[in-house]
Amino acid sequence: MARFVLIRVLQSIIALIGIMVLVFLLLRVSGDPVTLIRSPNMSEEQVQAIYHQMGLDKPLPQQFWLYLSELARGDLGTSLVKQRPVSEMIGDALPNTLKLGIPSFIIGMSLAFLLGMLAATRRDSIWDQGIKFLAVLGQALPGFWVAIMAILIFYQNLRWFPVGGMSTPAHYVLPVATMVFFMLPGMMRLVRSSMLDVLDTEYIKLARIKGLPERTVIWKHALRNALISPLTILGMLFAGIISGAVITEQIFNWPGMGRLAIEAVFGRDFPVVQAIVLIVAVMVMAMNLLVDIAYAYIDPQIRYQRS
Amino acid sequence: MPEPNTNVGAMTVRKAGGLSRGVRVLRNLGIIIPLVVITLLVLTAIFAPLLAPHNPTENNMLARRLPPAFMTGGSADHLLGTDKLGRDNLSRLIYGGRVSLSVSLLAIAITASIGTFLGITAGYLGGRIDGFIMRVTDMALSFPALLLAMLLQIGIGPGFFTVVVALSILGWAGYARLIRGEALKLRNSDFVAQARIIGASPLRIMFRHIFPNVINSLLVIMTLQVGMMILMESALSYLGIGIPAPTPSWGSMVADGRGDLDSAWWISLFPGIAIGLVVLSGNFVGDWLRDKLDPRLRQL
Amino acid sequence: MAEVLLEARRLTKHYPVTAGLLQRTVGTVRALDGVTFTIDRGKTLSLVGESGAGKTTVAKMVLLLERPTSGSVIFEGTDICQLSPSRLKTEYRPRVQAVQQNPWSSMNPRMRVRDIVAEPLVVNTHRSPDEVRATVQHMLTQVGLMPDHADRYPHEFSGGQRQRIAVARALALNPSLVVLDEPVSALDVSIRAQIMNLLKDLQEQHNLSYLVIAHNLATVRYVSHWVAIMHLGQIVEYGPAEAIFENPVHPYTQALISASVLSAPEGAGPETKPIILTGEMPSPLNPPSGCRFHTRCFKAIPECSTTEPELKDIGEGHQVACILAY
Amino acid sequence: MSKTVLEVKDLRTSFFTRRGEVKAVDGVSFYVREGETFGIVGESGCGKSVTGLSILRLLPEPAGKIVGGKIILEGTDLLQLSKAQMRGFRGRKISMILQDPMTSLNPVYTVGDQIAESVRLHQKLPAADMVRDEVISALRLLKIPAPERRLHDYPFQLSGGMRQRVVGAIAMSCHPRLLIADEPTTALDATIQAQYIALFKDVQKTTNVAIIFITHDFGVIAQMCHRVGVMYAGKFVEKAATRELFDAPRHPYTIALINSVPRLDRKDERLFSIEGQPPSMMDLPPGCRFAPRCSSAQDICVQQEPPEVKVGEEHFVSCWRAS
Repeated sequence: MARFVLIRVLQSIIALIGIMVLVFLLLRVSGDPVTLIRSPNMSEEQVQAIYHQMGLDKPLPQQFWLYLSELARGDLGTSLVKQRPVSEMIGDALPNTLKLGIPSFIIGMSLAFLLGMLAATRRDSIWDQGIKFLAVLGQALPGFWVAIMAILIFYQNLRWFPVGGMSTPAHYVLPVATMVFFMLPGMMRLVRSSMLDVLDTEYIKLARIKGLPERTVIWKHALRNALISPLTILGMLFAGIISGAVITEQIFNWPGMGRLAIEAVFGRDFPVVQAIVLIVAVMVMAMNLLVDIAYAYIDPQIRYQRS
Repeated sequence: MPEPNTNVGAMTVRKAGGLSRGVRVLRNLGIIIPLVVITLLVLTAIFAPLLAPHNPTENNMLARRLPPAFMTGGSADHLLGTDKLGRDNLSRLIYGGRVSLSVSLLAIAITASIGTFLGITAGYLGGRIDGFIMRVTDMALSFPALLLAMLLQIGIGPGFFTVVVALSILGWAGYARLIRGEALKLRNSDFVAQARIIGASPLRIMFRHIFPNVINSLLVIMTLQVGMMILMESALSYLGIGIPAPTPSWGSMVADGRGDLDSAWWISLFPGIAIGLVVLSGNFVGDWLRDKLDPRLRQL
Repeated sequence: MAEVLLEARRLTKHYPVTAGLLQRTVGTVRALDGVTFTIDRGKTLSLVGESGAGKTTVAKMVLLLERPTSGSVIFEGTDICQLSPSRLKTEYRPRVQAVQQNPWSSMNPRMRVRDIVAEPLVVNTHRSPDEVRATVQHMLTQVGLMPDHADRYPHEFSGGQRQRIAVARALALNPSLVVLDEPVSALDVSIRAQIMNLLKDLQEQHNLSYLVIAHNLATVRYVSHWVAIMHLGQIVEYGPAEAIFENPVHPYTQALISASVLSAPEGAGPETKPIILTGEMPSPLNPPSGCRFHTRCFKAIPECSTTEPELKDIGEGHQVACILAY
Repeated sequence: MSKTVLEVKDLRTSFFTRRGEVKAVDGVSFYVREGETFGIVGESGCGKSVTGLSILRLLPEPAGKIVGGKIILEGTDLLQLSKAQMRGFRGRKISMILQDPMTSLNPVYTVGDQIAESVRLHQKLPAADMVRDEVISALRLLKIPAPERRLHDYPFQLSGGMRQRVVGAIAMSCHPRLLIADEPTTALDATIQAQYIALFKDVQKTTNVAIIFITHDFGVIAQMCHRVGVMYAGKFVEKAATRELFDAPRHPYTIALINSVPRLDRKDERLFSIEGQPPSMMDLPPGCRFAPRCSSAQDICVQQEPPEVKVGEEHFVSCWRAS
């Protein structure tokens, strides 16, 4: 099993380098990047200074080597707009994103599983129809609009929850709700259909033949098998969550990585965007690795094949 | 071993879904409404210039933030009121629909063709090619498209084309993964083996046997993708990295209204409803198509 | 001696087993090891054995869906493995057709019966559409279906009717050899008899040779002239059907017959004590040493686990691969 | 004469689908005695498996319903029991073996867990190692080699034949009075099938359990069953002791079925084949259901359903020509 993890880590690193090259080229493909960075009120010297600071006057391969060696030293470059080391800015923003992301992920996943299983076990009941409608609606309405409407209703009219920043726990309610809204419909629908497939199998019929109470049939026998196919989508869902985080942080003015990225894009702060994309890529790799390991934990046949 | 047909009743039951008569009527109704909405969208997109009462980008400082006609202070000239620059909301909504639809359809065309081509090659040829394509597909599937859109925004600057590229650069992966699964199953199926036995060429097999049996899944995914792409485009436009101003897009309209939530909340309200309605209809048509053509695709 | 249509000489097929993410080969599945047999014109040879015996692999070799690791398949004197793809397509493929086991998956669900039966003609001959339509009509009536069935889709037919369509497709090019992979095992008892009778009638009318793959011995006895009993990739007993069933020599054949005599009602058969094998079926990944049956054989002696038995003739073409039989 | 364990009287089970009522089982009656195997034979779709599921009241919700008849197990009518009471019977008094060993066991739990689960549920044993002994004795009953090691194996590590034995061990682990086996040997190879049948005859001798054996294979019936019922389109057309059924079948369908099975002990010139298709269970023909395919059908056969007539010691036939 350890050997398998090692190979997967190696592969992730290769993929990471691939992404680095992609990002590196993407930002330089449009001819002279400085023209992008130049905001109107910049003097010629400032532009030259940035040009030099970015090392853009050197040939491409050398630039890439420079970029790689900096990365190796953990130096993510300095922000053009704020003249602060990028790693420092990310150091402030990342914890805030996690403070929003982790609770949302936990609430979202458990809710998705509970509702998905509820819908599957009470097929065609009002519960099932209701949950299906919620899922269909959820996958149709744009997340940012729902968040704005939530602000309109709960903040401006009802004054239940504050908006903007993350000072008090109450500030967490609407942003977390928005994040949960992003992940709930898709996952819920998948859990329901995966559960339905498992409930049709022969070994579930055999579990009932054994005389097991329906609770045990569902929570012990069906659930563990029904976890397998949603797991495959977890990687995709994680990508959706990160996109959702960017939007949520922008709407609720949440000082996390998402808002940092948006500001960097508008401010043409090119090293910051580059660093954020890399860090997200690492998070994505880690997530895929976790999903693979979880696979082996749930399905003994995969564990057996990999050892 | 004959086909194990243990409970004949149950099998017919499951296929028919065991729905009572009432639900079946609802289901038929359920497909007429979404189809009507979609056709309406397409028509307004095509005939936008004729339908829109005003020029969507013409500022009118005198009539700023007018409420919709049916509210107090609203004017019949601007049925849905005006935004903070006095531009007519209804006209922007109509032109916004055109932009969203064209971006989505273009992106779907690109992603569907790339995805299907890679899917069939990986599924039918198998081996190392399959391994490589699937590895890249898994990577593309798990990478947040929004971030890549940001990169593109800086890399090649804002614009209609940038949004299409942003939507397509990762969008093909969904098709590739699903079509590859289908092609793999078909390659090992008896009737493809039979075609090889009678000497049919690989090309004939691809077009006469593999492709016709893949079209169903393709149609279902494409219909469901309409909604997905519109949602994605509007999100990009909302964040200001999608369709550049002043061209109207539903996403950017919601963003414009964000600031005036307390006074002119309707500016953000209507585009959101439009997006929701269209995407909901797209998904309903997709689900209906899937039930009709290929029930196995349920988990989509 | 009837004229030999097809001869397989020492057919061998090994599949590499790959594992881990780097797809390294960690073993080989020895699906076929030196299988030799002949099929006479107008006669039926049946390959019998349990799952993992390699029956279907032989069919794949004969149909050239896969190339053998070694050994040759001689069809009317020429080794088809050496033929170039174009000669293969013109000289061999139209002469050898197949009927597969599962009637629900051996037809493209999106093609009408007319196109399904006509496909071999369309691909291999340049006949005019009218000629093709006439042949299709003739084929459908030959297998007991109505001409108006031609315009329907496969899902509108029962299992038995689909198998008739598959037979019509197989005979469209008037082949000399038809490979039938478990042709009736997916059908109900009463329908099986219909299809088996159809196959026998067509064999007599068109002087067809059949290579039948089956695991049910009773079905095999009814349709076969020659029988080969296969175990774990090798032929352990080979000979005329009557000799094999009246006087089975190899212990595995005796066990198979004893197990299948269950499918003959107790009242009729002689009151022989049934042979019940012990132990589990060995895996083709690492077959037992010497005679591959010795781990389950009720007559095994120490030498069985060391010497690899060869097929030896014990009279009128009846061959056995068991050291106790010589 | 040993004690009757199960008696089924005029059982009727239907599936209510969008296209109408499917009468899968339409008035079936039979009994099974202690230590006896009653075989139900018929082609696919004749309702033999639905009969098995009805006895256990495990019909697929909400479409499958038992609409009539009685199922009496040692004096208790199972149809009167509440859901909870019925659940108490499943696994303890009645258990069942399914057809496909590849899918009958839960892939993510070990063999030991899946057997112990039944033992813990139905036998209130104080100590854990007593549960372990019960599990190992169940594995030994089914002659599974090295039971201690097998405890920790997962289903995918076992061959088809071995898995079917584990399913048998689960079924027998709580000493049920009745075992329903739904085509347990269909997915097995000939020699493994022979092993399985010999094994179950042995299990029956040691535990005296009553068995209902459902199959389409006449050979398996001949070797395994003491009495047999031939089922066609939801009803029994003939019931008799196995030897009597093979020596002197009276119903045309039984005769046709036996003759259409190729014999291993002699070379048949021409196999008897029944024309036509089994009827759709949605719109059953009036009169005898086999009439459309019966070579000796008369007018009365098409008009009226034949009553069941006793034609010998425990030999019943539902056919106008026989009475």
